[in-house]
Amino acid sequence: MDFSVVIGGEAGQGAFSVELEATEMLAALGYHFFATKNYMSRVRGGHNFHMIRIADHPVHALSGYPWDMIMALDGETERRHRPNLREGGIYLSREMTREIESEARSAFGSVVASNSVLVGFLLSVIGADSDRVANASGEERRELLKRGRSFAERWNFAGHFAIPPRAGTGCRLDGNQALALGAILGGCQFMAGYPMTPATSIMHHFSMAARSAPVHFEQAEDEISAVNMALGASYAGVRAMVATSGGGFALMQEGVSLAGMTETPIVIVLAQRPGPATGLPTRTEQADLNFVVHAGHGEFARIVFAPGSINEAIRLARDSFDLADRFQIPVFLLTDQYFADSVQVVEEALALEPRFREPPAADAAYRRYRLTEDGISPLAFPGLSDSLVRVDSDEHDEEGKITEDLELRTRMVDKRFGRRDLLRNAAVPPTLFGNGEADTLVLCWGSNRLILQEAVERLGGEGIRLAGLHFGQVYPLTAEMIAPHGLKSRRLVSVENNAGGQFAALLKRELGIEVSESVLKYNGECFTVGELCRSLRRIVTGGDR
Amino acid sequence: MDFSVVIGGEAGQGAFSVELEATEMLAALGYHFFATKNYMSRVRGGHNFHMIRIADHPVHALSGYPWDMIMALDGETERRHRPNLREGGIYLSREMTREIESEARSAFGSVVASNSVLVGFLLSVIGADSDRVANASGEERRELLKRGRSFAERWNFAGHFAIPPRAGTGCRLDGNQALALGAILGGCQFMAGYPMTPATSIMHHFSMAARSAPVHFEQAEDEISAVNMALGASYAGVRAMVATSGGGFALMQEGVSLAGMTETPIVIVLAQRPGPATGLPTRTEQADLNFVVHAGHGEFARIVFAPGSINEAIRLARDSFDLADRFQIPVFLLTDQYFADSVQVVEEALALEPRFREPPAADAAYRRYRLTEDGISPLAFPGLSDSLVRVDSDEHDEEGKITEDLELRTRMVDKRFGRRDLLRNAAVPPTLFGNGEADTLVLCWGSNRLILQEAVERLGGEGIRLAGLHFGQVYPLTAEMIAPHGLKSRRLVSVENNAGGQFAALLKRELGIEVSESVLKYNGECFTVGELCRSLRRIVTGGDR
Amino acid sequence: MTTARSDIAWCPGCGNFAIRDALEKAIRELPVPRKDIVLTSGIGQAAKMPHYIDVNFFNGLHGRSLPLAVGIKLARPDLTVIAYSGDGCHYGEGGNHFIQTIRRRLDITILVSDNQVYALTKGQTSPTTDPGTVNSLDPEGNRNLPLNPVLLALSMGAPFVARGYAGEKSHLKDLIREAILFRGTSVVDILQPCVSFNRTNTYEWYGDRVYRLRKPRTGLFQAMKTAAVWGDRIPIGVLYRNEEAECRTGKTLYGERITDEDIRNQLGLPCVMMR
Amino acid sequence: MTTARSDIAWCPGCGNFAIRDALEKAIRELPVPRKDIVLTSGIGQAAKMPHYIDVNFFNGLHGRSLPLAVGIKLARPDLTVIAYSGDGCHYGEGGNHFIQTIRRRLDITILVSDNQVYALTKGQTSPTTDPGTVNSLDPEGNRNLPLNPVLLALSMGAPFVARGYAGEKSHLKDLIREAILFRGTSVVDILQPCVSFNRTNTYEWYGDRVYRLRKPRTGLFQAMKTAAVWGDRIPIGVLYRNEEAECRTGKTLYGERITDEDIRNQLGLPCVMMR
Ligand SMILES: Cc1ncc(C[n+]2csc(CCOP(=O)(O)OP(=O)(O)O)c2C)c(N)n1
Ligand SMILES: Cc1ncc(C[n+]2csc(CCOP(=O)(O)OP(=O)(O)O)c2C)c(N)n1
Ligand code: SF4
Ligand code: SF4
Ligand SMILES: [Mg+2]
Ligand SMILES: [Mg+2]
Repeated sequence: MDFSVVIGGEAGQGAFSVELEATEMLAALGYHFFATKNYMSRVRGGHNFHMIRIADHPVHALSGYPWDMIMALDGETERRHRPNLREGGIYLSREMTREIESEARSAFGSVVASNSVLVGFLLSVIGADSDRVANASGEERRELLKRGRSFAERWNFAGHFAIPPRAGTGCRLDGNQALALGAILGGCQFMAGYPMTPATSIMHHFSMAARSAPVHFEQAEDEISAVNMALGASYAGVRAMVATSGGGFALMQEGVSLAGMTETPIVIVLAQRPGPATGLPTRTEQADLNFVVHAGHGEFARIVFAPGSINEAIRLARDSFDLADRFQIPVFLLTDQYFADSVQVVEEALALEPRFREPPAADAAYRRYRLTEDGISPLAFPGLSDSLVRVDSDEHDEEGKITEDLELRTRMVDKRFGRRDLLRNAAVPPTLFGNGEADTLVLCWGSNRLILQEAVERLGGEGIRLAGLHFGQVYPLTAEMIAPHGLKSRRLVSVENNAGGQFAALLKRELGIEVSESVLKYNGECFTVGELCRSLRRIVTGGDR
Repeated sequence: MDFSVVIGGEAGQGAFSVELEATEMLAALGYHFFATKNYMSRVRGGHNFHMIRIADHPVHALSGYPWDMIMALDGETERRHRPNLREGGIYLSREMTREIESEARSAFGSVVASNSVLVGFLLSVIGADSDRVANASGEERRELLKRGRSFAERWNFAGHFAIPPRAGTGCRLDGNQALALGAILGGCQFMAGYPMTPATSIMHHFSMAARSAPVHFEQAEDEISAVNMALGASYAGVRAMVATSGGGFALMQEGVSLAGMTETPIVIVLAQRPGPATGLPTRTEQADLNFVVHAGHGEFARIVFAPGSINEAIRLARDSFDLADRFQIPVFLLTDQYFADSVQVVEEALALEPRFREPPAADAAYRRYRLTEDGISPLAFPGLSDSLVRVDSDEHDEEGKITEDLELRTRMVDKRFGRRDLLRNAAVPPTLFGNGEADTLVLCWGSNRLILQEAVERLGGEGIRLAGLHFGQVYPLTAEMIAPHGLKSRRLVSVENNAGGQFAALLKRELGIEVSESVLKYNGECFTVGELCRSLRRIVTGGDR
Repeated sequence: MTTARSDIAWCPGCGNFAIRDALEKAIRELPVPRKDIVLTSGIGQAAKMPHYIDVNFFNGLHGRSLPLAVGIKLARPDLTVIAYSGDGCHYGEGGNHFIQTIRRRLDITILVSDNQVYALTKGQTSPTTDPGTVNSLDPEGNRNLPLNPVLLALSMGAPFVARGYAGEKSHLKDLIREAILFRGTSVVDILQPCVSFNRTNTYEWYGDRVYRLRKPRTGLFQAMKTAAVWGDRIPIGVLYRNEEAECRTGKTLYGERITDEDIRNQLGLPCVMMR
Repeated sequence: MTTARSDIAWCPGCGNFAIRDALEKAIRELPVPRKDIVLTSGIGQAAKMPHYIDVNFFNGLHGRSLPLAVGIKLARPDLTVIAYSGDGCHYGEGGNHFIQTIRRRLDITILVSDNQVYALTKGQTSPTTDPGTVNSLDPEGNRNLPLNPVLLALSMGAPFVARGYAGEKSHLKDLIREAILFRGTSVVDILQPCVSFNRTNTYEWYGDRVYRLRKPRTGLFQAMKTAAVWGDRIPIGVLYRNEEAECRTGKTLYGERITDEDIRNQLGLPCVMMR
């Protein structure tokens, strides 16, 4: 049982509230669900739509057309979505939602109340138990939800798509919440940022934590300032991060290079949206992989993660701070609007112990850039001992003083750049799913993980043998990471949300692996499982061409 | 006959003036020569040294140790350079230059005069005809040069390394002069910039032109402003450029992306110096290739040139403006401190006709982003007709208005990014030199061209068969560019001034070509012919390991 | 082509509608054809303005409307150049350009929809937000001093500085026209109620406070004092107008040819060691 | 470790030597151990300063000394934070940080070697260069209005604003000490002769003009008037000192642990649509 609903309306009309409240209730009631949204870069008007998928089994992607139900809060919804309604699906027309609105207004004194009424309607359609609904909802909403149920009953939709609640009480999080949570678990105590879609809510969740936890969010005057503030905080001893999107990340490039030169640990979240320039600010894309892998002038080591699930996002975000510290490098978390805006339930248990960095010891003979065997010098922070901590963006000697000793220069490059070998050994392997023996292996990275996973499963059900491989770490790529999966002897297909097939090209450069086909999408929307199945089916059954 | 001299001294002491005056005289007298410098990031003190090579045949690189002559203006010169003096070479000790200084002071009332005396000395050592010297020099310096000759005679060095002047009256230019000249020839009329070594003198030469020519240089408050000013000027109808180095280029990233999105022609010079961050501001490196190829968020087309000779720099700089216009893309000129600071004589004739862009026609139905067959929309400029010119950093429709039509989005990406195919057809092929049949082909790009060329010749003289291939265009790389050179069937060695072997990696990604060895140097200095010969000899005679 | 109101991506009631009408009228009253006017803008609600006015435009990057304007004006002194954006764009991300553009003394008009909030990104603190204001990224309230745009412009030497208010449309139209016609850099900070995110500085709030200045202050320090007035009373109008200030004009570039002589001059320049 | 004069990469006669001595003495007189002092700087001749003083330092990017200082101060309120750089760094490339850092009301000291030139890059126009000055990138002379740093700082609300002069070493030392001890953002613009590139604003030139203010001006506008004095007479000393201005302090972060409860709170937050 698998049910997909779309709620369409103008910005500011309430569709988001419906989604938010519905997912809250669904989580409380123990439903498996997945929700995401598609919205314009404006505050009022236009046309946004919110999609919720509810099932009797874990779901983590959009299924694809047709819709089982459509709720229209504006006229555009009819035009845009109705053609995609399944036969026998429920269409809640603008007239019907108007009726609900006017009843909400007369009975509860506000149109806003109609949002909860719509949620009550939805819950009734999927056959949610009315007592459990009443128990799970707060006092204030109980009546409203009930009213929604009456509408469903009146219009004969109650229990029309009954779905049993089969999930435990999992954690409900969107991608940006997961990243902020992971950061806090990783001991991050300082974040600086400048609002930018789709990264802003990471800052929001971090600044909310600051109300009671020992963390601080500082809104910077621009992204240049943000990254330099974070580097200052990190230098001073506090784990630090920034989050931004393409244009803001462009402004951080010099700071990235500064992190590399000064070996100052930092975690940088790049939440991708379609570019170039301002592009489509509220849509999704995966076109900044090349940009982040090559960010900053000069040569230095880095790690780039691209989590594909809530759990992985929490884990990689958390670990990023340890890795940034251990290797004294910038660690990047590459995500996107689709991931940021998708609400998912985590089925597995989360490791929720916050980490804490033990204060390092240093004495008066301390040298920040001491040349050591493995190229990593001990970290220390100012004011905690008699040691002075000196850090320099110029080429420097072991003490952090400017040098123009060219022999030392070479050693310092080897120190900074040579630690790539250490990073290789610490690489996080990709995740395999589907039929491990299949001839065709489909590669993906970042937010496409769970879409592909379901597509591979669905095709498997049709008898199309496929395996999928998801890279949560996209840089560095090492031979060891792929060794178990025999990439050289399989037909490889890559799936990416960009026009250039950037990951496939990186794989070729780094590991000499060549994909034979790419499934690319770059209109600003994520893949759905259905559409990915169609593309992969065509590729696999279309033979070797 | 081949003579190399090094002049060492503290910053501000006059070594640069000696170089400048010497190369002026050498050019006037018809000598083949090459000069470059090695200096610290300070205004006074420290130790800088200037190297001039004079020969009876064209020379365009440093020969490498040993020196034939050393002129010491400070104590450090003795320590640093004397061990590399050839047996029988001339050592002009600090005591001797002091003597020259005090004579200059007493005879001409200024220490500064000693610079010319030193030049006179040098000219005498290479046996320059005294009458020709007197004719070539201005009135004011005649006496000083003569005095230098007397010193040489007194100390028995006159004619010690006699070299016949065999060059015609070639043009003497350093790399940055060539780029500024090329830009002006290309019809560039606007440059904005913020001082940054080693790009500043490009701005200087451009702003000097502004005194009489119809061009303007504007010093911006920062590099972000510089690139946006240039885009504004370009939008308004005037060919425009910026020049900067790594850190400044980092700040221009968002502007680069804006150029890509708005299809505004612009030429961007990136003069590399060793990074990351501030690095070694006055030294050389080629470590920003990856950075420039992937500059800017999002996906759009670009060209990257990396000239390797004065003539090529003039030509590619000039053509960049035509190409930027024709394809409505950013075109990059990737150069470095070594190239900027090297003074060379151009043996071939230069094409010195300035170009001029005919004003495009447009009518009231004009749409800036009209969808056309090849993806290129006609350019027009505001205020020249009734057409309005509308340009937008958001995804836009044909008129330049913000759109969130996702189907149109895909077409616009194809328009911007799809023109890569047109660029491929316009690619500038690499230059082959040496033994075209040799098994081993040595690849290089940018400023290493003439160093490698001489190394290949020198090794050829030893019976070591080698060919060299220089890429003046480093992106895009196309199969056609390399087709004539059979790269797949030869042993490939790459020579780069960086630690990562970035060009070799790009070649692998773009063309599936793999080099078997790389000669890398990243201490901040250029290669010398001698040292490159040693590395290549080792590789070639060391067999297949 | 005129823009239908329904195509405008602003909220109903937004102060920008009135500003747009004022700007549109001011442009109509100018002795300059539309084809010779260029609007530059950054990113934000305000920065969408050019899309709703029938002139040339370059809607660039967030914070970067001014360098675009400078480049356009220097390349084409014949064009009338207006840089339009919000408070976040002009005073936040673009703060450096705001102060440095004034120093360039070009004939550019800087217009700001100052709603004291980052509206397009949904309500965060801007450089002009009141202290203590709570929002999604400032749950404990804004701790920073707000910036006074008109005082800042005066201290940077701007020769024409004014404050307008979206609620006083025809006064605003006059201000904008006067600013555009002024020969030199002119700054108009326009108080713009944002009905979606600014619950403090509303039409009512301004209605109680705003008053018109009869004529520009004489003397810079007098103007500065008036510029600093903010609270129970908020003056609008031209705060300062310096007729003596010299304005810099670029030379004609477009259509001019580089000559062989220019090239010869260029070849004669000495190398320099100023990298 | 003390730095030998010969290791210092400045020109003989450079005003920075005197400033360094003044700063060194001021630091010696502070009731703060050196290990608790951090200097941040950008890039330029002035920005090399931290290398010649025995304290912690972060010598960062050109123009970015202030965000570093803000990050350090917020992360570690226990540290004494001083941002040191030149006029190009603080007022040019870093202009936005200069104005916005003042708005943050943190206890940071901003020191500027103001030589009215980009010295390290060999003599180009800086934001404080006199109009008409000719140099390698300005062969026709500087056309821009110079920026008045102290007036700018005042208009942004800085509670402590002073001007010092390298030629008045002990006066300068006192100014610097007072600025560091002041609780709040303090700005000291230090007139620094550059013997290599500034042929106008020399020791002699200053010697004829500089005079000491007896005590800070009372009142902001009085201070602004004094700040604007520049020409035949140039006042040095504390221009403004506002004891009432509140200073923002960050909370203790270093060594504090995030608790399980913090995580539980975090899990309870609703999603938001504010990307
Ligand atoms: C480099 C960059 N950083 C951040 C953003 C996101 N952004 C878009 S508009 C905006 C704020 C706009 O505020 P303001 O200029 O006051 O305009 P308003 O929407 O209030 O009219 C921000 C932060 C961006 N587009 N680019
Ligand atoms: C992003 C960037 N742009 C340009 C430079 C080059 N640069 C280094 S120092 C400097 C000017 C320094 O001027 P100022 O801050 O006044 O210091 P001074 O040398 O005069 O003491 C410039 C432009 C740089 N290092 N980084
Ligand atoms: S959010 Fe505010 S500024 Fe933006 S359109 Fe709505 S009312 Fe206007
Ligand atoms: S160039 Fe000027 S500022 Fe730099 S060290 Fe020399 S005198 Fe001082
Ligand atoms: Mg605003
Ligand atoms: Mg300076």
